[in-house]
Amino acid sequence: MATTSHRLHFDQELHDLQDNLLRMASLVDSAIAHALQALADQDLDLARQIAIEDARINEIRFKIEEQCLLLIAREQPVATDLRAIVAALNIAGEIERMGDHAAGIAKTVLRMGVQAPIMPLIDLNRMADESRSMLRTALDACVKRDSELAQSVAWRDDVIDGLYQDVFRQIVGLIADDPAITTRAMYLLFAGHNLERIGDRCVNIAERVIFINSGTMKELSAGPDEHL
Amino acid sequence: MATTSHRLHFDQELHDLQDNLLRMASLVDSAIAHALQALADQDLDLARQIAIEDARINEIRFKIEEQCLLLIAREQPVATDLRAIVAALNIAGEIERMGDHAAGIAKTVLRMGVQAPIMPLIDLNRMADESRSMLRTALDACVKRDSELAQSVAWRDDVIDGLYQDVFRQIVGLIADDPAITTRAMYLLFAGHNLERIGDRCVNIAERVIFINSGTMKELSAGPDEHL
Amino acid sequence: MSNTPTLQKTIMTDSTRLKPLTTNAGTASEPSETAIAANHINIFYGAFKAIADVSMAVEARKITAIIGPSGCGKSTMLRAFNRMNDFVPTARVEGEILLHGQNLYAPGVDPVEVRRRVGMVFQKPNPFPKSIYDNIAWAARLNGYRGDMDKLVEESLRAAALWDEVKDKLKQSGLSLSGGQQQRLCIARTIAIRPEIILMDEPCSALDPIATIKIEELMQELKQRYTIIIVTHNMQQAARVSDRTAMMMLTEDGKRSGTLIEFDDTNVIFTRPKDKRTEDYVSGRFG
Amino acid sequence: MSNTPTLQKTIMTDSTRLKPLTTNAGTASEPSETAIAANHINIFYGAFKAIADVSMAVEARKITAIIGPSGCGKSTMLRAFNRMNDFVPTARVEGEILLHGQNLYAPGVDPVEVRRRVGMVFQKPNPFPKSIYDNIAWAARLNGYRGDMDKLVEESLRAAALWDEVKDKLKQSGLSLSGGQQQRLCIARTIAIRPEIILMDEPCSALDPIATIKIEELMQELKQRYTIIIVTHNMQQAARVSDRTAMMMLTEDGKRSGTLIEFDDTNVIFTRPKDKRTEDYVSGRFG
Amino acid sequence: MANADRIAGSDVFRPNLTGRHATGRFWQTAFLGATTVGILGLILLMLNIVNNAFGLVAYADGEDYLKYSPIPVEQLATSDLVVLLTNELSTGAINKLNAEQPLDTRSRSDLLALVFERILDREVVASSTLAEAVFNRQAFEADALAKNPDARFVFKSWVTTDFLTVPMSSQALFAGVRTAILGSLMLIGLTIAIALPIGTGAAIYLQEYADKSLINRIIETNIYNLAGVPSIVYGMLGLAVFVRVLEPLTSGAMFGATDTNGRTILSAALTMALLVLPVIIVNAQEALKAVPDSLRQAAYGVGATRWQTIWHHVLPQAIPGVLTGSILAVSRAIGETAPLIVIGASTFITADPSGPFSGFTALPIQIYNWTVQPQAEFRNLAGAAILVLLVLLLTLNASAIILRNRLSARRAN
Amino acid sequence: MTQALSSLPVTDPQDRHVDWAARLRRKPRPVETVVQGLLFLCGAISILTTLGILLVLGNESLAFFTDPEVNVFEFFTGTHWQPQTGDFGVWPLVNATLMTSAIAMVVAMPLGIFAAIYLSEYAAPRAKAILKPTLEILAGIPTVVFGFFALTFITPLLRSIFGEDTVQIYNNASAGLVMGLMIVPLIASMSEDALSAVPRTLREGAYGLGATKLETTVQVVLPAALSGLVAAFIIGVSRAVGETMIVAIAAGATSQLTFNPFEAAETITGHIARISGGDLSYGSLDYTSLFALALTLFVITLGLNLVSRWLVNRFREQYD
Ligand SMILES: Nc1ncnc2c1ncn2[C@@H]1O[C@H](COP(=O)(O)OP(=O)(O)OP(=O)(O)O)[C@@H](O)[C@H]1O
Ligand SMILES: Nc1ncnc2c1ncn2[C@@H]1O[C@H](COP(=O)(O)OP(=O)(O)OP(=O)(O)O)[C@@H](O)[C@H]1O
Ligand SMILES: [Mg+2]
Ligand SMILES: [Mg+2]
Ligand SMILES: O=P([O-])([O-])[O-]
Repeated sequence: MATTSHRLHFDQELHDLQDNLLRMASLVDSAIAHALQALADQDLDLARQIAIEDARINEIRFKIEEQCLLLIAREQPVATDLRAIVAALNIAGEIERMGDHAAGIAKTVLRMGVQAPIMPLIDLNRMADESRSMLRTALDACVKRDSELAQSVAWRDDVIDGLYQDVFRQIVGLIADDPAITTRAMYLLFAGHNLERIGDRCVNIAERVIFINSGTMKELSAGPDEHL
Repeated sequence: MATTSHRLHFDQELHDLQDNLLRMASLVDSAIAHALQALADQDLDLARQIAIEDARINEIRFKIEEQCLLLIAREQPVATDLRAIVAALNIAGEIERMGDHAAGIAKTVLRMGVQAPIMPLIDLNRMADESRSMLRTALDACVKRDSELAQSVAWRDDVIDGLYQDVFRQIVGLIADDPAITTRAMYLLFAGHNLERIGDRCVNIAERVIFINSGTMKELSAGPDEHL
Repeated sequence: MSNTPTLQKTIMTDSTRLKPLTTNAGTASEPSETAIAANHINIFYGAFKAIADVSMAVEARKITAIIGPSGCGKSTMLRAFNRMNDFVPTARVEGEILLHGQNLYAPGVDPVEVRRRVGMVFQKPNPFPKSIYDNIAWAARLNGYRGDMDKLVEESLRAAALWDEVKDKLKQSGLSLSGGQQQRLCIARTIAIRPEIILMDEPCSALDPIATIKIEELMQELKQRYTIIIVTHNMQQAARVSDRTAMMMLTEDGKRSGTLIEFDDTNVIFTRPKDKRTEDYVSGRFG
Repeated sequence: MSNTPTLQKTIMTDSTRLKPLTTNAGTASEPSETAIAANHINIFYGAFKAIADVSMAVEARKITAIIGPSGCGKSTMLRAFNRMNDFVPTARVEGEILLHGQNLYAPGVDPVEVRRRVGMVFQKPNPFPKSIYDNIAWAARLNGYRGDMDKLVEESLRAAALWDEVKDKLKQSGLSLSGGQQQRLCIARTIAIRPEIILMDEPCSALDPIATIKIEELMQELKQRYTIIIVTHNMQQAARVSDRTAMMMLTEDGKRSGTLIEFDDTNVIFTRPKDKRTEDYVSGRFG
Repeated sequence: MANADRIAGSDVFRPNLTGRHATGRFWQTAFLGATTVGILGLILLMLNIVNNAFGLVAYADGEDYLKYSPIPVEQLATSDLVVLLTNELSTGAINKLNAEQPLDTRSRSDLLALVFERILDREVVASSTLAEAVFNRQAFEADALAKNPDARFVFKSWVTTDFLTVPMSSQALFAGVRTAILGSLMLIGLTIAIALPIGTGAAIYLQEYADKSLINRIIETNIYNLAGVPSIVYGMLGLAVFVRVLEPLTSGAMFGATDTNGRTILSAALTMALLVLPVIIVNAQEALKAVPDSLRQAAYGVGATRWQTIWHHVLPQAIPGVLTGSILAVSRAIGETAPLIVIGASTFITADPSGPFSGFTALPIQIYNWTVQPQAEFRNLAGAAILVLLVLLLTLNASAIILRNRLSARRAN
Repeated sequence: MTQALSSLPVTDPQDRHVDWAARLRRKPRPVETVVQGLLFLCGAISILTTLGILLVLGNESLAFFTDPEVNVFEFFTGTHWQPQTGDFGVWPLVNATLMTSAIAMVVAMPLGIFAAIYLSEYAAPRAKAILKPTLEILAGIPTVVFGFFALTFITPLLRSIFGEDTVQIYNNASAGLVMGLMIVPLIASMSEDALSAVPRTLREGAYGLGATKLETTVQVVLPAALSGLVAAFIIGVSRAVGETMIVAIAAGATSQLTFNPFEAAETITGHIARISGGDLSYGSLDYTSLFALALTLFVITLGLNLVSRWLVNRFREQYD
């Protein structure tokens, strides 16, 4: 898009669309952070807040979808423009589901209530940090249309997967130690699962970025359920 | 599309697109059936078969996406046509993820290996039957552009959710009884989770059908992670 | 590229307000001001009723597109807004066109004055065979403009996004310009007499795609100050440029008069029109 | 509706083969037959080189669109395929156009015969001021047609999707038809002399959208038997109808000759063109 | 076409291109032939005129010069010629000549001509065409000498400056076309002055104002038909209306002129104006029609009135067309003979026309008169006069074209 | 851009104090009214001309036909025109008129149309640029010049070919031939215009179907231009019928009913010119008889014009 374009108006709209994606991602980013915080602090208010926030994210997702629809209907995009819009449709969907995952963690918090955690959240926090960083990088790659950056996101998913494996093993161990905590342990596992899924979705976004640039879809990961 | 159209060629293509969606759904439908069968019979070959099948489904999904992209680029659809194509994009994504879920169950089978199930699969089978039926109904509603039929799909998701709750409780109970089976129990739980997600995705398809007809997205379910 | 906000930056900002699409017409909540309104208009050519009972309120500082199949009376309707139909001897207009509450077809209204307030840009660029400067100055002078003519010419040309291309050759004939430039000159000329409303009848149909896009961009600029009504055959163009779209069609009673069948935000017309005929038309299906 | 396959039915069928999009041009795997080929063509108007070194192999029974900005030599190139440029006294063609291995510009080749084999449909419908019947019969008779003329007329009109509309008024003047019908009559007339290749220079630019869509549908029918090359200004049209798209543009060496910059499947050109200029052009950006 | 047989269905066609191309060549020759015949006609016509305008003349004097002068009069000094004339001509004749131009201010050639004509009674014996003079000189000379043994021979160009500047004479050797030229010029000037504004006005009315009402349709049809009415009918109209009914006006009686009847330049100009009016209107209408409607719409669209639109845009655009059309129409009038004959332009007049109310003659009238004279020398005169007329015509046409180019050049920037 | 736009004043629609009714009210425009009146008068002059012609011709003809010496029936059927002896039968004059016109058209029509075809379809642009104006010069040459040409060139030529005994000094053949030559450029020019007006696309259409140049020209272009060609023909006839000077000079001054083109026979126009050229007293039978002849001429040419116009319109309807 570095050319002297004669469709300033359209370019402006593409730009707005991108901005909206970024805003949405930023909401999700903080939702993940908050979810982990709520989990750590058993902060039920914060958890409830996240659920409300998630409704807003969903709303934005449909707004973006509508924007994309309008852009297609009104501007007849082709080639890169069209791929960017279709990618935006997909990316908005992915981000929205990430929001759902954050909300899922928040719900876990609500279900567990004010009970001390059954284990330290170190790995989960690392997963969250990693996934948030991946999200930022993926969106950055999207804005910059940088395929290499996007590729790097995919590689980082392995870190999250590894952490999740650890969490899984830890939890199985904990249950074996004390079957009474099974339910709470499973909640924690689900939180981990949610974070793992967030990582997968970042990879999906990265795939879309490469798609915008190359015009072909290439799967960067072997699919989200590899470890389940 | 009952009018005497003057875009026969385009209509033909829309029709082909729909056919491809149906074919893809039919593959997923049998994948789910096979997955449950593999789970019941500990049939590792069948499970591997499903994984291979899943790769094909993914491929079809990207073919359909490409079809949609080409249709948008070449035919400049607006209004219902455009919504139908964007919906097809989404529906293809949803079906592909259903395929992943079926593959997820198959992987569970592979992980568990030839061990007798820790409990009868009655509820899981019922979930599978229900979700397959929902899938068919959702696609039927899509083909017929029948919003009421689509609505009915959403309602039926509650049945699956209820079944999943039961499965969850059963499994927590089993682990409490015998912590040694924790890992296998969790695999089963994940299978249930996968089936539950398939149901959610059928609701998403139903939402898209209503979107094609009405032009607005209305959420029929409160989100996939309600019960996690 | 460098000033594109990235996620890192965005996260810093508190505002998470959604950026609306700029093509978006004002939402229903925004109170809309009517610039000119047709009130139960019927137009006849001799005994033939070309327009049957069309009412539409055109919003100020918006671009309103009139679309519809050939012969449905788009041009006829458009020309009713500035009494251009007066030049067709057989034409007769019934009903009211209200500009500031004044009916343009009331007896005693001067059509010449009407045309000054409601300017028009035509299908084929039609600059006067005069210099670029005089093309603009003539009409202004005619209408008794007393101010600094050089300034007016420059401002009008700037407003029509033509100044930079012609500032060194204002004395050259308007006809020496390319088609797209000529059309912008015609727009500049219209702007120079300060109309409130600008009518455009297929202003790009004689232009190539490049020139077309330039005119479309220009229209987006102009709508900040002017109310624009554009007739176009090109549905994509209507979709691209307009805020509101009026869909006209022939009545099906055998009389083949043109009538308004749907008038709504362009977003709605092109994504979820209410009328089946609109849907068929915009998606290239008919019948 | 009733025969739409539903999931239930589909599941019964074994075939899970993906239905390809019918617009899809033949994939690379399918061996493609060349109908006519330009071989290092240069075309001059006097000293001005309008076309610089264009080579393209046009596939048989496909629709090939030539697109590009105004003045880039699309029409010139098209007219080279049937030696229509012979009528421009200053025009000179270098290089070869091969039809079945025979260079159309070789000495001794009769341009009259070339034009019979490579038919042409023009921008403005140009039926002869004769009856509909004679419009078709004339050229056939001229070329020594020996068969049943009534049958030929009917077949040609049917092939041009016009028979039903005119079968009761074959004796009426071709000029009494509407623009779209006239254009289909011109196509029928061309088909009647059984060319192998049909050239079309912006065949819809004088038509309204309804007539345009009809012609486009007709082209889809025709390509089963004929090779079609169409020049169009309308990118959407090229996207809709063609299987292959040739993108032409002026060279940037200041000489402003037209040249071929990309020639590929239409699917590729409109979704992932290789050349940046093609990308800019098809997405309405230039520069 | 090497692989022609590969083409499906081509067997039902037998194009027979060789035969068709041969027919084509035959007819092309025929078309070219017709054009050539047309051009040839023009060339013959021109040659014929030139052939008549130059040639050998055999002349003889009625009186021997020795009666008046010892040496041939050609060798007399200018002053001697004046004396000779004063002596030999009657006082009345001398007074009349002096009134036209005093004898002593006249040129030598002028005086010589007077001497030849009035005193020596010089007459043409025989006259030849250019062709005869060149190819058949002996026979011609023999013929002439047989008629008059005193005949002297000279090769003469009938178009000379004298021919242009002297008035009419019944003697072929001394006849000129000054009065006719002046008559033609005045006639044409007056015709333009009358017909141009009216014609343009009518065209503007019909093209810009007239709706499709009955009266306007009648006017249109009427003009078209008038354009096809033979010129001689206009002559009859002029005769009955301008010469007879309006005699007090056209003779100038209303303005104090006394010496003429209704057969004046004014009558002729009015007649000619009516004659060319339909053509001017049709031409002007064409010129107005050629102004694109978009220009009018442009002006109306920025709030111009109808007359502002016409005056500022339509007319300036159309004026080159209007003017050239009009000048070409009027220049045709310069060659019109029949109406002038009918309204009775004088055939023999030596006095220059003095104004719109004077009687007059015109070039075509002269040509006609000389042509129908039986003597060969008058054919020569007619040929010479035709040359003059053609030059005049060419000048008018050329000026029209120059005018058009000037105006359209100005309009372009 | 936006900057410039906002600095440009616009009528402020918000201004509630503006009296819009007053602003839009019609203002008196006297110039417009006066100018329109004057222009209408100019147009009306043509009506006056026609009325004048009808009145003058009708009036004097009436005087002629009501004269006791004249018999209307004899006028239209008589085969002798001898005013001196009171014979007023118009046929000799009409016959000569028709004969000269027919000869003229036989010459002019093929030559004119062929030349037009050559110019419009075959001639290279440069040749056309020379040939067409040349032909138009021919059209601009005064008819008296053609008369001179007939008498001094064609007549001697005919006489040298067919013998001085066969061909009289004044004869219809010479007049007719030259008249034909005079009309060639008229027909060529009008036909060329008609042919050139046939859109280029029509020719391309024919060529595109494998037609040769001749086939395109004769079978496509000519029919399309037919209305123009017919109009040219009729205008040519009308011109020939009304032509005066050539016949006045070359056709002779004896009114006789003959079908021999080599004999002298006076035409209507020739007679009018000859008689009115002499001294004749207003109101005499000689004088009024001329108006009766002129009326006849007027009716004939008017009829031809109307037919040509009708034909043109009819064909235009068919082909437009
Ligand atoms: N001057 C006129 N006299 C008579 N009928 C007319 C005139 N102008 C237009 N019409 C008729 O009025 C109807 C509407 O014409 P109009 O030009 O307004 O249609 P349009 O929608 O602008 O068509 P297009 O898209 O072809 O420009 C048509 O049936 C047309 O034939
Ligand atoms: N007959 C001619 N004589 C001289 N130059 C010509 C002629 N026809 C075309 N050209 C020039 O050749 C170049 C290519 O013209 P051509 O008509 O082929 O372009 P095009 O791509 O078809 O343009 P458009 O889209 O406007 O039809 C242009 O620069 C044009 O000016
Ligand atoms: Mg219109
Ligand atoms: Mg072209
Ligand atoms: O939404 P999912 O995590 O089940 O893909």
